[in-house]
Amino acid sequence: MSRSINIVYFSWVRERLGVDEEQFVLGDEVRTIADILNLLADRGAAHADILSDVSKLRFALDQDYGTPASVIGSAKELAIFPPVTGG
Amino acid sequence: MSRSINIVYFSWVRERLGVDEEQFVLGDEVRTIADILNLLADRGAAHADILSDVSKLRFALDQDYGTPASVIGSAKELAIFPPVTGG
Amino acid sequence: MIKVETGLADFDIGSETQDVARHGGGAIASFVGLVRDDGNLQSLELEHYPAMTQKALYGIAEIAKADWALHAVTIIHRVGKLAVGENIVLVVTGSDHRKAAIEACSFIMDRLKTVAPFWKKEVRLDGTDQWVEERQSDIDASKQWDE
Amino acid sequence: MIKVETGLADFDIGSETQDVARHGGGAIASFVGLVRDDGNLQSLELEHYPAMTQKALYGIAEIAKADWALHAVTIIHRVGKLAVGENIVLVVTGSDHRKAAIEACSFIMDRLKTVAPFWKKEVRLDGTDQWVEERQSDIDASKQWDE
Repeated sequence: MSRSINIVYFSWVRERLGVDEEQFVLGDEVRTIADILNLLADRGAAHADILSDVSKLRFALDQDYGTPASVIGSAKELAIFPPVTGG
Repeated sequence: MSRSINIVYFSWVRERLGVDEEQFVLGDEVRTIADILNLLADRGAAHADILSDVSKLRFALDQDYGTPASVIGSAKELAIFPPVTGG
Repeated sequence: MIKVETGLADFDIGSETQDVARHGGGAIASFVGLVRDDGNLQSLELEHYPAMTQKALYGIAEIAKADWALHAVTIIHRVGKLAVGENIVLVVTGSDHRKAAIEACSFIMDRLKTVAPFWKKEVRLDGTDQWVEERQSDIDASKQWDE
Repeated sequence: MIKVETGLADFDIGSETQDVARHGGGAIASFVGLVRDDGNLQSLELEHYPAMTQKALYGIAEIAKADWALHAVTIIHRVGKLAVGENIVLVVTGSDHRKAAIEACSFIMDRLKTVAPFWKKEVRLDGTDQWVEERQSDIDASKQWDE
């Protein structure tokens, strides 16, 4: 049975991708955030460009910070955004 | 010509002396705050008792902190009070 | 008490401070961040990640409350379009001791800057706009509390 | 701007913070000290040395303003009889940077505690009263800024 995860984008990641959120079907080969990033890069030039440099990105799984090595597990939402600048 | 200085007291120094302020005539032999304290001690038992332990007292000459060794100079007001406890 | 709010609505520093004081302690510290006029800025657009914001701010407040024995913490962060001079963020901490209240307030702001999912876009008077980049000084300020 | 006030009148933290913010800078720190309920206290009587108070507080504010490049400083210290829960002291600092605003606020409070000529008498619920003694922690806190 295939699971899916909701991917949400913020700030310039959202603007440059031109999308707030998208669904991603988790195949058996997808274990970590890095695995998702690799597959997302196939969705187009903007995806490939933006997602290639993970040093400029931050990640959260179900609203907790993670890294590219973080295991998706049963997470329902992956957020991808630039370093935060509030306050 | 004799000069005089106004001495003002605060907090428990004021309460235990039973006086807010008093005049003190500065004779030629009076040069420092310590000189004044020595002569003030003659004004009664409360004066002698309270003014004997300068470690418990703070001093200001014309509203600037001084020490027993501070020279009176042309100061018009000497304040004697306990360590401050505002804020 | 821990109170965390996000939204476009402005806050009232006086009443928020009173609320915190009501929970005890004689020392109330607060910090307000405003949209600073740099001569070229028209407004800020504050975006956030609603599902995560509450969790992140609450988490910071809980750590501060435990580590500095606070009676109460309030964090309010505005989002949306904010003109020059408008309030952005308020942190209020209540403690028995002034050092604890002030340090905790400083800690919360430092952590908020590097952890809470807010992003600022600067809209300039000439019509251009630009996302604010993270600053090394903010990263360093946040790290100091780990030592 | 440097504003220093003493008197029985209470202060409004919101309007004082706004006043400071109006002088520029995106970072406003404040501290409020209140009469803390320790279960046995009825009120505090705050005495001061009026001729020296203004000079002492203004001096502290001037040092803080110069050392932390503040845009504005407000110090308000109440005197007279203050019941449990009432405000005693307010310090507000405005700067371009939050670290400067918060540190300066902390410095002003520490110095005020050891230098400004105020004295507190505690009036207990049982009718007794007692002058507050200076605390070593206040002396140490003030000294740290000399290093």
